[in-house]
Amino acid sequence: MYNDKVIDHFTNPRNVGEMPDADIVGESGSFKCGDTMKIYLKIEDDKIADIKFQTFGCGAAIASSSMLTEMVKGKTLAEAQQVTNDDVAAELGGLPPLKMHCSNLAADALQDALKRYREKKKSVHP
Amino acid sequence: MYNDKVIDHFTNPRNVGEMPDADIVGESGSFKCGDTMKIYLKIEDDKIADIKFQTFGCGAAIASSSMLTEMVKGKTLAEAQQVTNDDVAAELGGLPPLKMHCSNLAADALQDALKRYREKKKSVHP
Amino acid sequence: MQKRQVYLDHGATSPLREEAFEAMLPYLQDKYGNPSSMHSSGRDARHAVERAREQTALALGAEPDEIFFTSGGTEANNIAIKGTAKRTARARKKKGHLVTSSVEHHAVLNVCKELADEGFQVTFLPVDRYGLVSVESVKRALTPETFLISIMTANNEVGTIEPVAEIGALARERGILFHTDAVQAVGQLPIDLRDLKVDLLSLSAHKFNGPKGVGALYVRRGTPVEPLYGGGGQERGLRPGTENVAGIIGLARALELAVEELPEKTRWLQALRDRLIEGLLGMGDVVLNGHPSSRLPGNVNVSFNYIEGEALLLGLDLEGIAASSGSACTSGSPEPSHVLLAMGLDHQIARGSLRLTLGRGNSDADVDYLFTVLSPLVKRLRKMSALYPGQG
Amino acid sequence: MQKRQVYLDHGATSPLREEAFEAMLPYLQDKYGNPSSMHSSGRDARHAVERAREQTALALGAEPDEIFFTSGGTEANNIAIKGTAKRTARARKKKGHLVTSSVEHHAVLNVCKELADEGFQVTFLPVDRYGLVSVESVKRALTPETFLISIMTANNEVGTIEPVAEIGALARERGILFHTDAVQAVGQLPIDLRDLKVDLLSLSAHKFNGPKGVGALYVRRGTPVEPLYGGGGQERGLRPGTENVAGIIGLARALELAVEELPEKTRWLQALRDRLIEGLLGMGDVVLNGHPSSRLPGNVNVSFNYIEGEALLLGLDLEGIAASSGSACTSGSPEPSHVLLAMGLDHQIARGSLRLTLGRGNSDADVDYLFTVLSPLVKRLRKMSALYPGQG
Ligand SMILES: Cc1ncc(COP(=O)(O)O)c(C=O)c1O
Ligand SMILES: Cc1ncc(COP(=O)(O)O)c(C=O)c1O
Repeated sequence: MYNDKVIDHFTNPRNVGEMPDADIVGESGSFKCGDTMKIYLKIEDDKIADIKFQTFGCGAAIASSSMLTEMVKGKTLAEAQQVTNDDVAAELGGLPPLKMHCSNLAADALQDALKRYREKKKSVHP
Repeated sequence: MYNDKVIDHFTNPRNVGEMPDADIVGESGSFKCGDTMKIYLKIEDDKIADIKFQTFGCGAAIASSSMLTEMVKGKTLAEAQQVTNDDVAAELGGLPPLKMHCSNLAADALQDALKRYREKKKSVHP
Repeated sequence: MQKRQVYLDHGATSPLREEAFEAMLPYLQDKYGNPSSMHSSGRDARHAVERAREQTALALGAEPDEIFFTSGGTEANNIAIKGTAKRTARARKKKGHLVTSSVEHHAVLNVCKELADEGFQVTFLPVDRYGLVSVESVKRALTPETFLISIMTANNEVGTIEPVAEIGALARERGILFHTDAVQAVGQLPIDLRDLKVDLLSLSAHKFNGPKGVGALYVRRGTPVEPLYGGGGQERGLRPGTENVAGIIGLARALELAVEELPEKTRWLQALRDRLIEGLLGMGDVVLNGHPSSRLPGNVNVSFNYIEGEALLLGLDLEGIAASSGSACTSGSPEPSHVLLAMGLDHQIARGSLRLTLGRGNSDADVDYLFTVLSPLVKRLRKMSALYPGQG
Repeated sequence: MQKRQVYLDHGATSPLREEAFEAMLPYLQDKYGNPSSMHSSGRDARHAVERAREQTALALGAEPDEIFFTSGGTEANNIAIKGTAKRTARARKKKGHLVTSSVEHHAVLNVCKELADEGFQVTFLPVDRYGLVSVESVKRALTPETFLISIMTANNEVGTIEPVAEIGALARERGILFHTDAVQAVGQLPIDLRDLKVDLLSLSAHKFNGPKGVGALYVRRGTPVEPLYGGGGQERGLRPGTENVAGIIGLARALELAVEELPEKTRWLQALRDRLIEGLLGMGDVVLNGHPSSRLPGNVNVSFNYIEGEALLLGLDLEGIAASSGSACTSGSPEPSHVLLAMGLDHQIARGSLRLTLGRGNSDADVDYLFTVLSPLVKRLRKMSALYPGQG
C-alpha cells in the first residue's frame, strides 16, 4: 500500500517530539476525523533553524509530518511558505489515492505556524 | 437418477413392437407434451395371452411401458384392471419425483385397451 | 473395464483447465487474505484481484475499471438489466421500456418477465427459424421510452450468433443502452469491446474452462447502473461481499488463455463440428436446429424425428457420452425448450433435440465414438416409438 | 530471514482448512459436471451438492430443504431481508416495518437503509456501551406493521453476542419473521436451529475456514421469501445460477468440522483470548470494546488512547502481524466504525481501536510475539502523538 519511503518516515520519523523553547507553534487537524498535528519551529535569521512535530493520525499522516519537517528544515520562511500538501506527497513518492487527504495536515500545520509567526512579529514591531 | 431396474427396462425393454393381429389396441398420451404409447393385447379366456407396446417418450416412459407389459402378461382382465400407475412405478423400484408423471401413460394405455375391449364385447354380444 | 467417457456438453459447463487451477491454488492455500484488509496478506489478495481485473479487461478490449466480478453469468445478467432499470426508473421517475428476444437464457428472460410484472414495458422479439433476431425488428420495437436493449451474443441451445454489432450500432445511434449476454460467446468468438458498441456484457468463467461460481459484468464507463445488493462496498459498490479471490484469478487466467488460443481453437473446433453435423444429418430424419453458418464453433443441435430427447440422452449416458437436450423431460417442465419453440419447431421435433457442444479436449475419436453409439441407439428408439411410421 | 507471520484477523477471513480444500479438489479437477445436467457427470455434481446440503443442515440442526447456498454472507443477508420485504409488500399490498440494530454489518445496514429509501419503515435500534441490543427495545419498536426483525448473532467488530434466543422467542410470539446475520457466529458459537426461534440465518464459509465466495441462507420451512434474481431455477429458484460446486462442498466440510470441534476449540480460544485481553489492558490507557463476557471466543477489541488505529496496524504489519481496526483510515471513509460510535465511544477512542481475532492455528506463541511487538510500538506512537499528555 505504502511505498518504502513512506514506511521509512513512519518507522523512523525525523524530528519527532516537543520543543519547549519553540519560537512558534502551529497546529492543524480535522475535528471531524480527529487527526491532529502540532509543529514547533525555532526561527533564526528568517530561517527554520529547528523543527519538531507531534501527530495523532494514520501512517500517511505521520510520514507526511516527518517528510515535511525534513523538507523545510534550514529553509527560509519565504521558501517554506511555498510548500504545499502536494509537494509533501510528491516528495514521499506518492500516497494511495484514499490517503491523499491524510497528508494535508502536515503543510497545513506549517502554514498555520508561519501565519502565527507573521502575526506575532507584527504585534511586536508595530 | 434412475435405478438399475429402470435402466434395465429402458435398455432391454420387454414386449416391444407392433402386433398386427391384436384383439385390441389401447392408446395414451398427452398431446401437450407429446408422450404417446400404444399397447396391443391378445386376449384368450379373459386372460392377456400376449402384449406389445410402442412408446414415444423419455426413459421413464419407456421403462414404465416395458414394466407394465411384464406385470400384466398372463393376468386375467379383472386382475389387469386393478393395475395403477403407482403400481408400475413401485414395481420399477421407484422413479425420480419429477418423472412420476412420465410413468402415467403405461397404465393409462392399458386401461384404455381394456375399456375398448369391454365396449367391443358389448357391441358384439348385446 | 473403465467405460470410455466422452464429454460433449461444454455448453453446460466445461472442465477447469490446468493452468487456471494452478493459478488459483495459492489463493486456496496460503494466500488467504481478505482483499479489504490493509495488512500485507490482504494487500496481496487485493493485488491479485486487481491484476485479474487487468487481465480480464485486456482480453476483452476493456479498461480495468469497466470490469466487475460477480458470482456468475446469472448475477451479471441480473445486475445489468435490473441495475439499469432501477437507475433509469429513478432518474426518469417512470418505468420505461426494454427490448429483448424470446430466445434469451432464463437469466435474462425471467428478469425481463419480472420487470414486466413490476410495470416496465417489455418487448420480447420473435426470431426466425434459425433463432436469429433481426435488426429491423429491434428498430421497429424502439419507442421514446426504450432505455435498454438486451440481446445475447450467441444462443446457448442452438448456437446461433446474433447480430450484436449491428444492434449495438443502432442502440448507440439512438442513445439506448445495450446489454449482451455473452456467456456462451466469450472464449468462443472474438470479442473486442473497443469496436463493439456494447454498454454491458455478461460472462461466466465455467463456460471457458474457468471455475464455477464466478463471472463478470463489463460496464462501459459512464453507463448508469445501480447495485442490487447492499453491503461493504466491494467491486466499487456494484457487487459487495468478500471477493471469491481464487475464483476471480481462475476466471482471468482461463479467459486470457481462451482468447490467446481462440484463432487456432476455432479452426479445429469448427472442423470437428462440421464433421459431426454432416454425420448426424446422414442418419436420416434428422434436422439441424439453429443457423447453418452463423453459429458457435462448438455447437451442434439436431432433432431426431420420432424420438424423445431424454431417452437419447439416457442411451448416450449409459455408454459414457455426456450431452444435453431441449426435451421437456430433462428440465422437469411441461414444455420443451422455449428456444426451439420460439424458432417455430413443433413440439415433437423440439422434444427430439440433442445438443452436442464440443470444446477443449474433444477429438475426432470422440466424434467417431459418438457415431458408433448413436446409430444403433437411434434405430432402437425409433423402432420402439409409437410415432415411427417406417415399421411393420 | 523470513519474518514471523502471525495472523490475528480471522474475523476478516480465515485460511481454508486442509480438509475442506481436499474435499473441494476433485470438483476443481475431474468432477466438473453441471449439477443441472442429467448425464452421469452432472448427477455426480448434483449428488455432491445435495450431500453438502445435508451436512450443512445437520451441522445447524436444520432440514436439508431449509438450506440455500449463496455466493456469501452479503448475498444471504440481502436475500433474507429484501426477499421477505418484497414478498410481504406484495402480499399485504403495502410497505411494512422492520426492526434492525445500529451495529449490524453493512450487508444488513445498507440493505435496510435502501428499503427505508424505498418507503419501508425501518427502526435502527440503539445499543448500550457494550454493543448489546436490548430485548425490551426490540419489543417497544414493534408495530402492527412489523414483518421482520433482523439482529445479528454476534458483532463482527467487537464480538458482542446479541440475545437472539430471546428476540427470536419474542418474534415468534408476535408472528413476526426473525432473521439473524450469523456470519461471525457460525463455527464460533453453538447454533441449533431446532431450539433457536430463527426464521432466516445467514452464514459465510470463509469465516470458518471454508472458501471465499460461498455462503448459505437458512430459511425455515414456510417462511415467505422471494428470490431477488431471475434465472434457471437453481437452489429451488431462490438463488439461480450454476452452482459453485467446489465452494459448496468446501463450505459443508469446513462447517461440519467446525461444529464438531467447537467445544474443544471454544475452550482454548477463550483462554487465549482472555490472556490477550489481560495483557493488553495491562499496557495502560487501554479500554476493552465490546462486552466483557457475552463475547465471541476469538474476538478482542481494544482502544489505545492517543493513538490512531491505522498507524498501529501499519506498525504491526511491518512486523508480520495481521490485525484490523475500526479506524476511519482503514476504510477510507471519513467516519470511524459505525459500531464503535453507536456504542457511544468518542471519535478519538473509536479511531484508536485494534481488533485482534483469534482462530484456528493461533497459539500462545503468537500472543507472546504480539506483546513483544506491540509494547514498544504503542510507546513510540504515543510519544509521537499530538494528543498524548504524558510527555515533556
Ligand atoms: C447464455 C447464458 N446466459 C447465462 C447463463 C448463466 O450462467 P451461470 O449459470 O454461470 O450463472 C448461461 C449458462 O448457464 C448461459 O448459457
Ligand atoms: C457479520 C457479518 N455479516 C456479513 C458479512 C459479509 O460476508 P461476505 O463478505 O462473505 O459476503 C460479514 C463479513 O464480511 C460479517 O462479518
